[in-house]
Amino acid sequence: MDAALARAWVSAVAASVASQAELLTQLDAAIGDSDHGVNLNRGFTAVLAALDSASFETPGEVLVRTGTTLVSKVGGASGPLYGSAFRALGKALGSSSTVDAAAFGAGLRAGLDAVRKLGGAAPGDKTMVDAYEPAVAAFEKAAGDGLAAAARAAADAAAEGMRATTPLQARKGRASYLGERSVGHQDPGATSTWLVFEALAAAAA
Amino acid sequence: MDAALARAWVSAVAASVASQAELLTQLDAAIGDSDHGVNLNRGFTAVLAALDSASFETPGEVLVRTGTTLVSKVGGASGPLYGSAFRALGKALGSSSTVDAAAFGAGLRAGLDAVRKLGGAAPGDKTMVDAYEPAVAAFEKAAGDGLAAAARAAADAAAEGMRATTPLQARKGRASYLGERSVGHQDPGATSTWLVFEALAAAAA
Amino acid sequence: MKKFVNDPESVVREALAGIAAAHPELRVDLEKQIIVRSDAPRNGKVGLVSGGGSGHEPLHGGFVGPGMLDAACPGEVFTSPVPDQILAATQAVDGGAGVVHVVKNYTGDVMNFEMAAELAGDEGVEVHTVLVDDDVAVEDSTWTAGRRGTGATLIVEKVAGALAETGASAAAVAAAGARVNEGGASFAGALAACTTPAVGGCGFDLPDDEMEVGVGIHGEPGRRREKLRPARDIAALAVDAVLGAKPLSAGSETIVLLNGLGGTPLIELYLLYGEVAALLDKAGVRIARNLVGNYVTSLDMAGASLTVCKVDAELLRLWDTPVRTPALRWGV
Amino acid sequence: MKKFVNDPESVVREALAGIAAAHPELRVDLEKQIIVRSDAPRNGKVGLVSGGGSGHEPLHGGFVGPGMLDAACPGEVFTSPVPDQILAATQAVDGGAGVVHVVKNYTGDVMNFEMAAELAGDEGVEVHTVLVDDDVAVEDSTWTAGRRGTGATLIVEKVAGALAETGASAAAVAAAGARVNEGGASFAGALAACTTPAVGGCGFDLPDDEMEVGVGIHGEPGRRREKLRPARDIAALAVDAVLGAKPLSAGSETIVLLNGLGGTPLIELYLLYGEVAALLDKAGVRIARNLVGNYVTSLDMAGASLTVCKVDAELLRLWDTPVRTPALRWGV
Ligand SMILES: Nc1ncnc2c1ncn2[C@@H]1O[C@H](COP(=O)(O)OP(=O)(O)O)[C@@H](O)[C@H]1O
Ligand SMILES: Nc1ncnc2c1ncn2[C@@H]1O[C@H](COP(=O)(O)OP(=O)(O)O)[C@@H](O)[C@H]1O
Ligand SMILES: [Mg+2]
Ligand SMILES: [Mg+2]
Ligand SMILES: [Mg+2]
Ligand SMILES: [Mg+2]
Repeated sequence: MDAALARAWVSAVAASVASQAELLTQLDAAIGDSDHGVNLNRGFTAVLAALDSASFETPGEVLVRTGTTLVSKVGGASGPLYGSAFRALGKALGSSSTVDAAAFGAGLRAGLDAVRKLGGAAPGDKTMVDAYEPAVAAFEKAAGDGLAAAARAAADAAAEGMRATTPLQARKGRASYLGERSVGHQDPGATSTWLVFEALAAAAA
Repeated sequence: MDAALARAWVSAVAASVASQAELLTQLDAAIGDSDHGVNLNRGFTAVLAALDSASFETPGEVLVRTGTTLVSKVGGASGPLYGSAFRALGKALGSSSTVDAAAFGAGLRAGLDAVRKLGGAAPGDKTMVDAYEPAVAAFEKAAGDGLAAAARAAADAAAEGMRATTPLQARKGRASYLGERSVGHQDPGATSTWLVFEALAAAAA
Repeated sequence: MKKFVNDPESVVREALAGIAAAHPELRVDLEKQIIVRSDAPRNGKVGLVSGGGSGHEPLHGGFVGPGMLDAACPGEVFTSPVPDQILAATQAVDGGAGVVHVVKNYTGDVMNFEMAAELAGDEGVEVHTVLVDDDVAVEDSTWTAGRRGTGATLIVEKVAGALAETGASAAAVAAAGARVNEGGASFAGALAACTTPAVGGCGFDLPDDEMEVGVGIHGEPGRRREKLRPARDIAALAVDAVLGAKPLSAGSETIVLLNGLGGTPLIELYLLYGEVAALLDKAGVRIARNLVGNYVTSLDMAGASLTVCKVDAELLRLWDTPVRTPALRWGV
Repeated sequence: MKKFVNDPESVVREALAGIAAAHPELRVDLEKQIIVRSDAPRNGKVGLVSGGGSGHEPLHGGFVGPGMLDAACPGEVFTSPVPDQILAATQAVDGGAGVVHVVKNYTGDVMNFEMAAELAGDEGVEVHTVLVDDDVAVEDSTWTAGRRGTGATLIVEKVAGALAETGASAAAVAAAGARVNEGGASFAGALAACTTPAVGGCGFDLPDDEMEVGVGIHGEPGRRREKLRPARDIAALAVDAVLGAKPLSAGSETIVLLNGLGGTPLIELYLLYGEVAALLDKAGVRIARNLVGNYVTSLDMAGASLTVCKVDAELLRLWDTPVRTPALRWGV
């Protein structure tokens, strides 16, 4: 992955978030506060502007800038979480102008660690971690087959993890306030995480 | 008319207002503030209690007490207006224990005068006067035929006056705020006035 | 109908019990249905009484206290109080210097207050009346019941209350109130009707893309219905109506009330106020003081009203004096 | 969606412009999206900052001023503010004695305030945090994000603000705030959901004869749904929940907030308060002070919350000190 591909990925995330904002917000209406799509869309719109107004030499720079912008524009729970994830990923990629799939997989795991450290959620808590964790594991496993294949595997695993949040009772985030009433609804954050990995697969294909 | 008949009349008004309260309120919702039925029902419920807790020798006493109770229980525009009408009627009947149709007609006109003086409405302003005025005129005209016949004529004239309020634009009361939008609705106060005269016809029949 | 009530018939009485519990500094008479300042009557001080239908809270009970009303008499929901009540309030605050009634111009309010004033006169209490009729949505012609009393009532009550506190005569207090009313103009719009406890329903039904323009505070339909427009257009509509009815020369000082009708969130009221302030500024009108919030409401109606009230130095000084009531408090 | 707005995306910024116009005594920075007391920073005085998603007005911006908050940072509607904003507010009120953050316990608020505190620490500003988590509708277990911060926030901000005014240390101010939170318990119910400007819709749809019990202030569904009941039953439900979660010994002194969620008329809030006061009295709980009104809202949600906060003589004294903010004012 190089700076151009990183940019292409983030742009694809932005496009996907924009087109799916209503879905994300509707999912959040059921077990949260109806703002997840609005939040991410505001954030990624700002990210596009930030990326457009500068040039970047490395994918790390692109992704750190993406994360920093998300932190300062999104707010809510998803802003710090996604922001930290992209920042940790970007930082992990260091100053290389291209990174291979293995290094990128390690970066993704650094992002996941950041999310888990900041939010304290474990798999099964019905959060974005439930999509993120299997996606990283699948990516690592397929990293030997190259970025495109690994990204595809990650996206599929994210989708599965996302769908698996539906029967869970939430233990983190706003949905946890609902107790048993959170069961039967797909987690909005896990859904947006799936979009992120789908965009990666599409950009890398 | 004697005290017993006056009581019977007022009781009949109370029963009619109670059963038609919703209609009166709905009419008031269209061009007023949705309380005419509630107001009169509260008032006549109190009137029944007041009449039950005392005995009266003359129809005048019954009607003065009715008016006084309405003034102190109804509020709004209709409280002082109906209250004053019944008080003026009762006072006009003096201390006789029975009055004939002519005297009763004069009393009704005294009541109408009180309403017109207090509220300043003329026929055609889309108020209770539009039912009250023709009712009194019809009563006076038929007074020679006795109370029952005069009351029947008054009730019919009130009904016609009431219906004639529909095409009018209001110039008094809350409905006047609506300007042209008041056209096409039957006036709630004219409707309750019709109920009052219908009750009289029923009681006197 | 969805409301926090026990029984629609007892709403006013039970709310009064709550006011009594919340404000031990006031005297609430549940029997007579009046709210009285605890130190009333004060010898030689003009008593200031207002009242009207309930459902407009904090008006009027929320404005009872030092510096403002001496008593309020709340009627049933949207129904003016009865003469007995008004008389009781009048007598409770009569300190020998006369009593001033602040009456919003509705047929029912006017008649009931008139009857009470007559009864009070019979008892030897001199009553002066200030009629408030600031709502310019209604034409002021002999062909209507005249303009309604709405937002300016608060300003009348504050200013008259301040003057009464100084020991001024009843005539002077009433005159100051009338002066405020003279300079005041209001205009309201609604996005959704209110729900009365007794009826449950609403005075009007609005499609999702329409608003009622020129509404009052009793759930009655407005002057007309329009397509819903952005806040800045609605603000312009209100400013135009108000300045159109009572033109202000450039440099005029005003008190502005951007009032919520009960169901509109404060964030929207502030947004509207921002628009209104910019428009008034453009028109050369100076806003000396302002209030933004729910003060003269119509139950849970989603809507807002604008009141612009021209003031001179004396009225402004009276506005600024300390006031201590449940809903308006400063300086103390 | 029917709202007084121009564009859902600019609601918060435009409302801030309105707040700026209405309150010249505050400094409103539209760029940084913060509301700051005009005399901040004050040398040697602890700065008190709060913030959270918008839509809860007057919380928090309406509580900025002498005796209460030094600054507020409103996020987008129902979305916690971002670290930049919080940092800007923190720096704006830092008078060298440290800054205290009052944070309602929501995952987003906690994380964003934490990040800001870290950034502020990097800039040499010592930040203490008071976490408010008074909503007993949520179980306080490791299996949830913990209890939400709701009505008690107002009491925390008033008390901490009063103490900060005396020149107390940041640690002491934070400790007083934490003590209020410790003694505070809240419970809310809703009769109808709110409408957010961005989405238009509602978090939940309620049939005409049902209510949501245990709701928060973000339009989220409550803990459960029940048949609508009379006000006295709803009051009992709230009192039981609050006293059940934080039992009070007979004779305990409390501050009670009967709070409207935005769309409930004041007459109903007073009616509810009457019921609550009677129930607390029966339970031997003393209400030393009370507030009835819309203070911690959820846009136009039809609903109400009860907060009961145990206080000792010192906290009560701090509650009583003068405060001068747009939404809470006494003694000055
Ligand atoms: N502690 C947490 N750890 C990981 N993810 C979380 C946590 N809390 C919430 N989330 C995720 O954030 C999503 C909600 O994001 P968003 O709606 O933007 O923020 P908010 O909940 O503050 O309104 C949830 O669906 C969930 O996936
Ligand atoms: N000035 C008036 N003269 C005569 N009748 C009037 C006048 N004003 C109003 N009314 C009558 O009163 C009726 C409304 O009564 P009601 O709804 O009880 O009082 P309010 O208008 O105060 O709510 C109107 O329908 C009308 O017939
Ligand atoms: Mg959310
Ligand atoms: Mg009516
Ligand atoms: Mg009425
Ligand atoms: Mg949120």
